[in-house]
Amino acid sequence: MAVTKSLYTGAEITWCRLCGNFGLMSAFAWAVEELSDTIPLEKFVILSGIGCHGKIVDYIDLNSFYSIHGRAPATATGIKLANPELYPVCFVGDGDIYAEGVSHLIFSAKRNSDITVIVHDNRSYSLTTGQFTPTSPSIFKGKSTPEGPPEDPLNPIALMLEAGATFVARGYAGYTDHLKELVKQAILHKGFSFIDVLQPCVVFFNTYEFYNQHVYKLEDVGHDPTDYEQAYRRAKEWDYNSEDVKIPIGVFYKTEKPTYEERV
Amino acid sequence: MAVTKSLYTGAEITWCRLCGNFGLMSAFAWAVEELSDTIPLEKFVILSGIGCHGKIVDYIDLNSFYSIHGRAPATATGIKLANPELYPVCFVGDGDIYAEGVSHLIFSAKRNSDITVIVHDNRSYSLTTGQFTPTSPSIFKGKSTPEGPPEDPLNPIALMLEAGATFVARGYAGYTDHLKELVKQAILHKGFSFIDVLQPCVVFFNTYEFYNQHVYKLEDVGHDPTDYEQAYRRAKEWDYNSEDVKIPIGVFYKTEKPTYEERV
Amino acid sequence: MEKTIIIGGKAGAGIKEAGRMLAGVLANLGYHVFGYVDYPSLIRGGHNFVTLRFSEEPVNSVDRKADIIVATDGRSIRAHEEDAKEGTVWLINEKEQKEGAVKVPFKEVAPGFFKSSSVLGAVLKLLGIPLEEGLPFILSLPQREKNERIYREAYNSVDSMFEVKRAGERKGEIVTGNESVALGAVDGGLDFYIAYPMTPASPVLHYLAKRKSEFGIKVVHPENEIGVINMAVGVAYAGKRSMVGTSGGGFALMTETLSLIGMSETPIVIYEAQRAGPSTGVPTYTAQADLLFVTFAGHGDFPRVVVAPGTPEEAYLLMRDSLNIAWRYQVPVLILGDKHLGESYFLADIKREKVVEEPKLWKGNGEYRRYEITEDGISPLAFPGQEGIVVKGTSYEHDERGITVEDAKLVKRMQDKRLKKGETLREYILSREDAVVVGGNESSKKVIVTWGSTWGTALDVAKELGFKVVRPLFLEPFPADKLREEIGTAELVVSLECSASGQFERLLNMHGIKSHRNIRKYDGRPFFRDELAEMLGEV
Amino acid sequence: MEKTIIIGGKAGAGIKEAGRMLAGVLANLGYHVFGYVDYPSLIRGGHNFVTLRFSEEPVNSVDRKADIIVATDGRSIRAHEEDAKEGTVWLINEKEQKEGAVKVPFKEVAPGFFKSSSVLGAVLKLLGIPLEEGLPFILSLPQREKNERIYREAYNSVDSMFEVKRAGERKGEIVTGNESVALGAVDGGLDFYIAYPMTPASPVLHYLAKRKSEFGIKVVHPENEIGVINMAVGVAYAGKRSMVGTSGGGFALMTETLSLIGMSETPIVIYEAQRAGPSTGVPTYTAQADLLFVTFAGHGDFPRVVVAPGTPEEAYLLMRDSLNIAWRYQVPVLILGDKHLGESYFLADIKREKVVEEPKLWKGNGEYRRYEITEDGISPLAFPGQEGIVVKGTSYEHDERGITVEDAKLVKRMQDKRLKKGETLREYILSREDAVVVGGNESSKKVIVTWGSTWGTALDVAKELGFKVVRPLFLEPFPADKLREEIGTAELVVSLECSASGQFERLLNMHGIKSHRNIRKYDGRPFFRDELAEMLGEV
Ligand SMILES: Cc1ncc(C[n+]2csc(CCOP(=O)(O)OP(=O)(O)O)c2C)c(N)n1
Ligand SMILES: Cc1ncc(C[n+]2csc(CCOP(=O)(O)OP(=O)(O)O)c2C)c(N)n1
Ligand code: SF4
Ligand code: SF4
Ligand SMILES: [Mg+2]
Ligand SMILES: [Mg+2]
Repeated sequence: MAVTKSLYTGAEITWCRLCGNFGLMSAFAWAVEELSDTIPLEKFVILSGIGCHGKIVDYIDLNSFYSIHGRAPATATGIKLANPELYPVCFVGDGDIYAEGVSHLIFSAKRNSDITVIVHDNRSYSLTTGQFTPTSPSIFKGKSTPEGPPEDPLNPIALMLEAGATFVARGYAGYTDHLKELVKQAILHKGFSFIDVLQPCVVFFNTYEFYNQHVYKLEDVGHDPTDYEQAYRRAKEWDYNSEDVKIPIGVFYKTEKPTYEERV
Repeated sequence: MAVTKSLYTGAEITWCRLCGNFGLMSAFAWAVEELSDTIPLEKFVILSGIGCHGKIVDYIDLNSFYSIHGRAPATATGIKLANPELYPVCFVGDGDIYAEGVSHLIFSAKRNSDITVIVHDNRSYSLTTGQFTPTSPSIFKGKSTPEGPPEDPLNPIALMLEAGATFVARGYAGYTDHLKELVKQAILHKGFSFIDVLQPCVVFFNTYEFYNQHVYKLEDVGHDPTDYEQAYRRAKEWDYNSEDVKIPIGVFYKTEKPTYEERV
Repeated sequence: MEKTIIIGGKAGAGIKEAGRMLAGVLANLGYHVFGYVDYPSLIRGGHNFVTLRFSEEPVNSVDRKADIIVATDGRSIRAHEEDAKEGTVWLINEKEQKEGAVKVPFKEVAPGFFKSSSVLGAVLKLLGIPLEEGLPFILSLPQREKNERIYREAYNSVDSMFEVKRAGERKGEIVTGNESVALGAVDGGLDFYIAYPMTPASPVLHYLAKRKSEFGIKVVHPENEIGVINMAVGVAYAGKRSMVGTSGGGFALMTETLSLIGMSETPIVIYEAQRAGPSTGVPTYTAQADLLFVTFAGHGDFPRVVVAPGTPEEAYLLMRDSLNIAWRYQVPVLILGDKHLGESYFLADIKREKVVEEPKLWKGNGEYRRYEITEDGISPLAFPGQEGIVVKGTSYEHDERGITVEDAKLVKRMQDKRLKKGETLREYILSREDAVVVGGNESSKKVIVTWGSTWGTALDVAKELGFKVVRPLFLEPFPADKLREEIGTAELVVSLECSASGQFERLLNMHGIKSHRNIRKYDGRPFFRDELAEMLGEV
Repeated sequence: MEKTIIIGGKAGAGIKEAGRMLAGVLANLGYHVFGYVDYPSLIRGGHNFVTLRFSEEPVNSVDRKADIIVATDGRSIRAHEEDAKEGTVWLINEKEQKEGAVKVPFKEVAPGFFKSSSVLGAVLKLLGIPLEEGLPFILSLPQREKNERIYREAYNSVDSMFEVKRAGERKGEIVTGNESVALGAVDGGLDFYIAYPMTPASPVLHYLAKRKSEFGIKVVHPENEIGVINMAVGVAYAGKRSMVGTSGGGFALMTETLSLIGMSETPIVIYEAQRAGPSTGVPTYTAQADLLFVTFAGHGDFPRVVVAPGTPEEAYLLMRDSLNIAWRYQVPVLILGDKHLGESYFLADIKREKVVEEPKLWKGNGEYRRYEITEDGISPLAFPGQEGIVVKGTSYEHDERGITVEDAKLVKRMQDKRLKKGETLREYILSREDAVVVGGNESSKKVIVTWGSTWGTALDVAKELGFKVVRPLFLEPFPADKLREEIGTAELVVSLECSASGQFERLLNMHGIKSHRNIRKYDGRPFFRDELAEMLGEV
């Protein structure tokens, strides 16, 4: 059990042992607990796509909408429009939101809808037993592409910067405390918040070791998240394919802009 | 009639008088004629989305597939996969491909599918009588948003650079000869080619005067289209909203990469 | 006095406006009037026309053949040659030639309104209607002075050939089906209208966007139809009333989410205005060929309502009801309209009244269960944000709390709950007085069975040909017994529809109702009165 | 000898592999065998199981109650308590406790194969099957030495309790419906398989992706289902055979393009493997509740074929035919399968043969017209790239060249052409010998009418209970007359389906066929033989 008792529904957790989703869920639950002074629990609404990641809404005892594949951000936008006091947080997959639902992701960012999107980026369609996704590297030999993907990965950080997201971060499910802080900032940020979470999938793409070796924190190098140019350069340091580079985690960019809910 | 007799189907042309689509069609027909030494006419397949722009396939007497709203690039990819000798050219709308079909656009770029996408970017859903699109500026008061769009425009040039397009250009329907050259280069380019064409819509967004005043040619300022950083900076010069800046047209970026058809 | 008038001209030349103003004048004079609007898919040029029929008796359709043809350009003359009959009066542009035609200086000042002013002036004079009757319309146009001058000039350039006198009190307002849908939604408590542009549903979007402050609603235009419907789901989950509008192709994109709506029991209203398909088809023309698609769309089994208004009054009332039904039963309600209902000009007397029914709300204490199993299958609603409770909606099969289940017994249990809710819903729909409506010669043994907007023409021919007309307002749940009752011991049952494959007939068959003949039209045009009379004459 | 064996354990522990290997051994011994595969939507842990039934007589279904239950973990013991009957033999993990159970050292070396080797060893010994019979399967596993050691160890740890002797010649191979679909496609001339992953259709994607070089095809996995189907359209327009595979939710996303396929007359095959809905539902379980959706999906009227195989042989043949039919008539062909057909283990004798029929090709000179109006409604095909001609496909209503039309007469003309083509297609389908298949006691007055994979269980109970079983292979065009003929003067007609709302029954009704009773299952599981026998006993 990766959440404290009060936040746990009691549903059987069916993630694989050591799955990165545990770390991600802990970080979120921890963030919610720490935020609960400012944001009452009933103001959270968590949403999810379909995939291993999606199961998180069954486990956490908060308002939730277990959406369909790729659509959570659209639903979250509707929720926020209908009741601006709520805090919608979408838990989505890399297949889910970089492939099937990429249009909703881009437009949520473009609109600066005041929602948070947390991507369980395991770089695999895992619940469907391991096909390549838009962030799978060339070395990923999935069931639909046994010789590796015939296309290069997307860089979701850069894509979100380009689409107009006002809070753009990358986290690592292996660093729960660091991720917790990102989640808190994302939720508190007024406007569209995006976190791509590097989430090892121990069955189809076990990346713990790789990330442990390659990840570094933007805070540690004095990155200024208010500087778009810097953010963009940092975003480009890793293209989700190379293996011989350092991977920055932390907040790439943060700015203020009127939200969609204010403008509609 | 904006095409020479041999390329004209004889279908009634139902664009408004002075519509930017005439210039765009002329440029394309002209390009095809100039290319016909290298590329026999029967090797062209033109595709389109739904909108005023889409009518072009009814007018030009080449192989064509009049697709549905937003899907032309996916169909073009299928055509190129099935017969790599063909040259699919998609004529799409800004509503069509930046809204409805943005996922196919991004993935065509990501894959470097060897097709050409030409966007009739009139920054309006015109055939449906004038609603705002992803490139409409704040001053555009459309029928669905009489007070102006509640969101800022996308920058498709920057988006396509980010998505991995290997040929990225902007043209202006008012400069037919310049556009013709871009179209030729795009078609000859091996890999995914993208041209955002500034296309004035005289009914819903008449931008001739604005573009005439603001447009400048990248060639004239010594832009190096092989330099991604430069391309990116030039792409960012105009955000599709500002009115007091110069708007570069020409080839922003061009590079070589294996195509999807080679890799699948 | 009964006359059919065609007004034709270029798109962008104000033809629709001219037709609507003329309908307004006739309505003010106490006439019944119906206007058919015909336009191709282009913005300027081409050929648009409006056909108006007016009479002292109710009119719900137009004839093909016109008494008066107003051709504001040369193309209109050619286009309507075959719509003329003996004695047809032609008003043509002064620059054109046609034997016996009256020439009018239709002003060429594009776009739009000036030409509509000259049309109105000329036609009113021709009909012998005083100049003052047209003035209020002209004066509400932009650039009123210029328009007034043009109006007067055209009025004075023509001689009167008819004497259209006042025909009593004004019977209603000129409205379109789309406007009625929009007003019905507002009066049913709509909070959010969410739509992506698509003919012929877009006018609802435009109408509501323009008046959103007045109506106190939000109007949202997202990136595509999938975004639309999923946003609407979010709004409803959070407790606000949402509705979407689209046509067949856009609806198709929503069908995955329709199934989610069924599973998550989210109250959503979908307005589907049919147009001529398949695919892009003939996008500005009409059809009734999405019937089976809409009735059975979405994977898996879940209850839904499909309702098809045939008049603007029904569009208003059923739309208003739809929001209440969606929320009472937590189901998707699909309003199936079409271009003919949506964009034609009707004379209607809509009595507006806000009717917003409170749904079954959770008033309990303790643990809230979103999918509580109850006797009628309807679980009490609560919304996120309420202290102390957790609201879990889901696309997966689930237990009462909304947590995923896969166990056979639990799966069946929740399926049974939804079946039960479907039964409760069915009982309600079938018990409605208006589940089936009838008209025409009600004691006749010859019965026309039809649906949706085809009602208008059916009604108009029924009387003269001695038919009874029967029409289900609800297509799902289907009021088969009521329909059978109304058909009774008919000797001739004719089903009538705008579908090449006879979709309505097949739906009737599914419910055990057989017609002896099926009349189908599928050229994008509605049935015209004279045309249908002929077709029925042959039966 | 007839036995039912359940093998249960954690996902990732090789349960499916164990079941399949055991089925293979039994098949090699000349037995008929059928395997039901049950797994929840998770990757590791939880509880999976396979139920195998084998017999000297044909078997097409399993019983709920098993003769042997192999529980490789504690959870499996609890999960299958209620599947035991008197005399059931339990094989359990040595670390667990259960009275009277045989203990086996099921090796815990995750993931997968080692455990399947120990299961196979223990079960073979229990059944009295020689160790050598299992070896070929074990030796084809990865890490063969380790697996062989484990296999032998398990074999030796158990005592034989049955004597399963050779039952004659081997009758066929163990295959799944999905594999049969894949092979049928290849032998029908498939060039491109395009799909986005979705249970239970994904195995076709994986199977073909792995063997694409061997089969000389391309396999493409695009960004989403809308990309999938539109890419497939491009491939077919360019003259290559394409097919897509998905389940209900993915199919929903394709419905806009389905209508485009109808309008543009593009030959496309869609494999839709149903699972338990609505919405995400119970994604790894089975259902037959997309029937009406698939049959009527897409806006507007256009011809299509819906075909539902019930066995792997049919899946192979009908899939192969589907590609030829799609190309002969230039229509969408929908193969409606389900998880039960797709993922169960069947013993099948599939005789592979490539059958790729040449479609009606344009052999003319001069101007090519893509939508030429012909007597049978089928326009000759040509593809882009051919010198001197222009091939124009379109989503709009069009003239013979493929250029947009809006004129009423021209619209009707092309609609009529497609209707005509639909008639030609209908004649062909209805004339097929196999449009309706029958089984069971063919002279009985008690008839079960069913479709798709439910056939298996129906067949297995029909004989013992004296029922005839009748099943349409084609759902659209629907072979109503043939079906009626086969039902004949039955005194009892029972329709049987996995749909909560009785979709098949409603389709029967639409075609004038009434059943006296409808048996429905909708808990995600197929009908089990003992269960169905009981249900039918009550009729
Ligand atoms: C429309 C649709 N298409 C396909 C699927 C099948 N599907 C379920 S989960 C999934 C993969 C999800 O991958 P990802 O989003 O990366 O989630 P993960 O399992 O890796 O957490 C897919 C394709 C679906 N549920 N709906
Ligand atoms: C799925 C779907 N949704 C909506 C429409 C309606 N539609 C037709 S054209 C169009 C607008 C096109 O705008 P754009 O692509 O910018 O083309 P333009 O008319 O400006 O050239 C829309 C929304 C459609 N045809 N299909
Ligand atoms: S398959 Fe991968 S992502 Fe899914 S639960 Fe297991 S480890 Fe986690
Ligand atoms: S409406 Fe605009 S885009 Fe369409 S034809 Fe007219 S000018 Fe061109
Ligand atoms: Mg993933
Ligand atoms: Mg546009």
